[in-house]
Amino acid sequence: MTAHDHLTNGWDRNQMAARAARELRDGYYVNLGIGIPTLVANNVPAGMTVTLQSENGMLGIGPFPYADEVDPDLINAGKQTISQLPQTSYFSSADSFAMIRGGHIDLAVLGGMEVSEKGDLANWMVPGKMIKGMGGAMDLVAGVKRIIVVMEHVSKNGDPKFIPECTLPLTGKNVVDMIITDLAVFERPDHNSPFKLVEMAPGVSAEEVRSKTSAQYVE
Amino acid sequence: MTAHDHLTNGWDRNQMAARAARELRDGYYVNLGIGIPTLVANNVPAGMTVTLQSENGMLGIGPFPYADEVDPDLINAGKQTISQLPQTSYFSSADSFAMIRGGHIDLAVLGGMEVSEKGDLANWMVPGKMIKGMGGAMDLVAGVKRIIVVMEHVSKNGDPKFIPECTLPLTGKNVVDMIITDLAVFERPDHNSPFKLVEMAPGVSAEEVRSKTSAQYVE
Amino acid sequence: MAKKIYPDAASALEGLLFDGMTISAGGFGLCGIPERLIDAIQASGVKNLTIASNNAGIDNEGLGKLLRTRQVKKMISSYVGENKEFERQYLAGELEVEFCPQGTLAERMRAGGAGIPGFYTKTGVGTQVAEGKEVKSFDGEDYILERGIRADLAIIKGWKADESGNLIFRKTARNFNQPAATSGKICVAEVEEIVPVGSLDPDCIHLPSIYVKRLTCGAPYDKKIEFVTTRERESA
Amino acid sequence: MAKKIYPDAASALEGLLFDGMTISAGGFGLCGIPERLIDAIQASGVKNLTIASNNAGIDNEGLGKLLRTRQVKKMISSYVGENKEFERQYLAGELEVEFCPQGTLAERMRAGGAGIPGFYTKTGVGTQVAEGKEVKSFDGEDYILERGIRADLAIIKGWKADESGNLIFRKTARNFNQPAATSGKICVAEVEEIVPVGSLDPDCIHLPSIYVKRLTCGAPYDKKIEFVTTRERESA
Repeated sequence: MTAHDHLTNGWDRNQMAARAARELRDGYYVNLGIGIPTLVANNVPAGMTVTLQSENGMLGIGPFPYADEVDPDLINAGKQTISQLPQTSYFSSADSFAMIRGGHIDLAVLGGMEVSEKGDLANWMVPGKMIKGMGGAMDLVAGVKRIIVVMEHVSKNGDPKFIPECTLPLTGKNVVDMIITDLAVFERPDHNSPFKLVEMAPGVSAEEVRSKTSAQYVE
Repeated sequence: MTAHDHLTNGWDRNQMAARAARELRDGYYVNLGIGIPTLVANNVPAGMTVTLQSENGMLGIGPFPYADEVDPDLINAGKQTISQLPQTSYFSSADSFAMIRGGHIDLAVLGGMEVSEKGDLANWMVPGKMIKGMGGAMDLVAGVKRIIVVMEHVSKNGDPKFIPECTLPLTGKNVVDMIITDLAVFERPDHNSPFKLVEMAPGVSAEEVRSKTSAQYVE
Repeated sequence: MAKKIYPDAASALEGLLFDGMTISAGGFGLCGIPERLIDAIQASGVKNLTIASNNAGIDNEGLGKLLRTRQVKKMISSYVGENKEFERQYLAGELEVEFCPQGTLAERMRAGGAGIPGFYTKTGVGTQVAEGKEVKSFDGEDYILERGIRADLAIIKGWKADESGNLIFRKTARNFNQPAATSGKICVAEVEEIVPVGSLDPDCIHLPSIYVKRLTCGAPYDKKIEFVTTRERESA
Repeated sequence: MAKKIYPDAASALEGLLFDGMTISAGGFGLCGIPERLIDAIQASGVKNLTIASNNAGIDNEGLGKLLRTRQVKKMISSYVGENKEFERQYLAGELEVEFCPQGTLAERMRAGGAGIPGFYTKTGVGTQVAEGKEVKSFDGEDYILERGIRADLAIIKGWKADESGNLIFRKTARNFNQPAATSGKICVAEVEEIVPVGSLDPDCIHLPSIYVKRLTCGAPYDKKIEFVTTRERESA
């Protein structure tokens, strides 16, 4: 599969993850959410050291284990079995969120249901549906230095997800720094500035992005 | 030296410590202040396990080391070299005071300059003299379950130290549970009750105690 | 020495359980959960429990067992997915749930155990979580006041403990067990192995003995995994 | 990998020092103090420092060196005895001192490092320490509001660190080093030995690598003791 196959569709899930991976820097400590964000781990540039944090108390997440090395005491925040690395350290949930809340994590990549033009994020509950809880998402968006949201540009119904005001209950207010969708990338330099369209997937036009976005942004 | 030698003088320092040691119970975790309180460690009844906490981050303080085992990385809160025990554990100052503040220590024995009849304690500074600081004393009296103050009954000038109101800056308000002096023991069942004279040193009369105490207490 | 070691979970809990009590429980998902103690609480029949725990187990595993028997009045949790009976009771209004962000929950337990009745955090500012909570500004930023949790009882799962109660955890099974332990007026721990005093490195004790008032060995354990994920060995 | 290891304390501090900055320092008395980093700060000539440290060293040892050279504007400490130059400057009004109860100081560092701008504690209620601080009642008891400390720089002393920055302390030399490390916007650590990644037990890391941004080996150390106290060997 080459980029060419997607010229008219925008980026696929893995390409969105790869785009997010371009925001990594050598030496970064990073927390990756469930879903597309998890795929960022497969796209770390060669020669770059990025240490992944898992909010259930681990720094230095390794790959999934071989079948004969599965360990019930070694899981990630998505409750999947994982492996450790030589530089791994373990700590309690209290110490883990002290790290997160205290601003020690350089970057978090999370999924989103809605992002508002002011940087509000909604990704934890849909009214009327069974509430499962926010897990660590509210702590991550409040504490981590830089928040990237990776999500489809529009919902299954074709509705924009980057919108003037979130309609769903918020995960965090004015917390998002960058949005990566299957169509485009929006970024803002600080939390007082509007988002700017900084990049489009191959074959996607600024007009298409405009037509599928109800949020205000700078082009 | 027998108790008889002191019939007319009340208890000596070691006897005061021994009296404080009678408040220990098997399994207690205890913090001992500098001075007479430190001597309590020598008076733990045989067969009783009492674990001593040092607020610089240690549970299970051993005796002073042999000369050839002195370790600069192993000191108590008085900055004296000590030794470890098989059940010793080390932790940070933050974790140490979480333990103290959280009410996990059963008993603290501290020195005092003044105790008021309402249980206020002053033991950290004398106005006009160089202030060295309160160290961990304020945390101990605020957090530990039971506070025993061990002090001379009167000052060098002969003034009472168990008084209606402290004249010196407070270490804690309404924090003392028991007072052990060279003459007598005062106790109260809770922080809303007055102190009661519960014991006198051999040869000390209730009248002598009364004459050397300006605080109100129950006899 | 005052004996801390009990032959089983039921005896370790003897005299500690009462209807309407609050319990802090360790564990993340099914990783590091105090399963023997949960079984003993189930068997005791104690009711109207308020349980602070990151998750609520899954159907018939972990705290899911106490939900099934209707012993739980309220859960304080950050995530309760993967649990049909929970969902049924919650939607029917039979079970009260206080959703608490994961880091706030861990810190509330730690604070309760550290004598801190309240602390300010940025987590949840401007969201439903902030409703009814005091907001205070520090250096121009808003924070909300969260309360420490002081439970009547903490139940935790450790890996090894020495006979004096010093305890260590293994890998990510440490999680909420450490803060939960400190948040209880009394903490009962189950471990996989009890070793003689002096066997553990004093520089590497995760939970000093002062926190472990009662101790039982629950081995052997058949630890459950929620999602087994593996990779293939590359052929040489 | 991004290199964290520097050949000496001076290079490890390069570009981080500026007049008027706030520094959190580890150590208790002379135990576990970052002496190489203190020496390098002295040599740099940086001035008007505010230093949060439990103690202020003794004359010409530890932070006492920076007092001697008048580089310190303000100390935030719990105990400053055993230091004549400190006493002279303090009594002459040349040095500002904020006395902070030891546990409150440790917690303020931990809170600053954990993103908690303020917390309530019973420590100091009704004393001089409470003056000017907000008092709040929780469950009928009064507590005072204390602020987290977020320093421009943390300087700490560890025992061993691996090349990625995972660090362990030894015995009571851990003390304030752990909370001080987390309270700095950047933390520089000196250790007695740097070991290869994988040499330390991942279950026994006292300070995960994320906190250690720069690292230098300061060995050999000639550690000072304030009060040598010993016991006699009983004759057999």
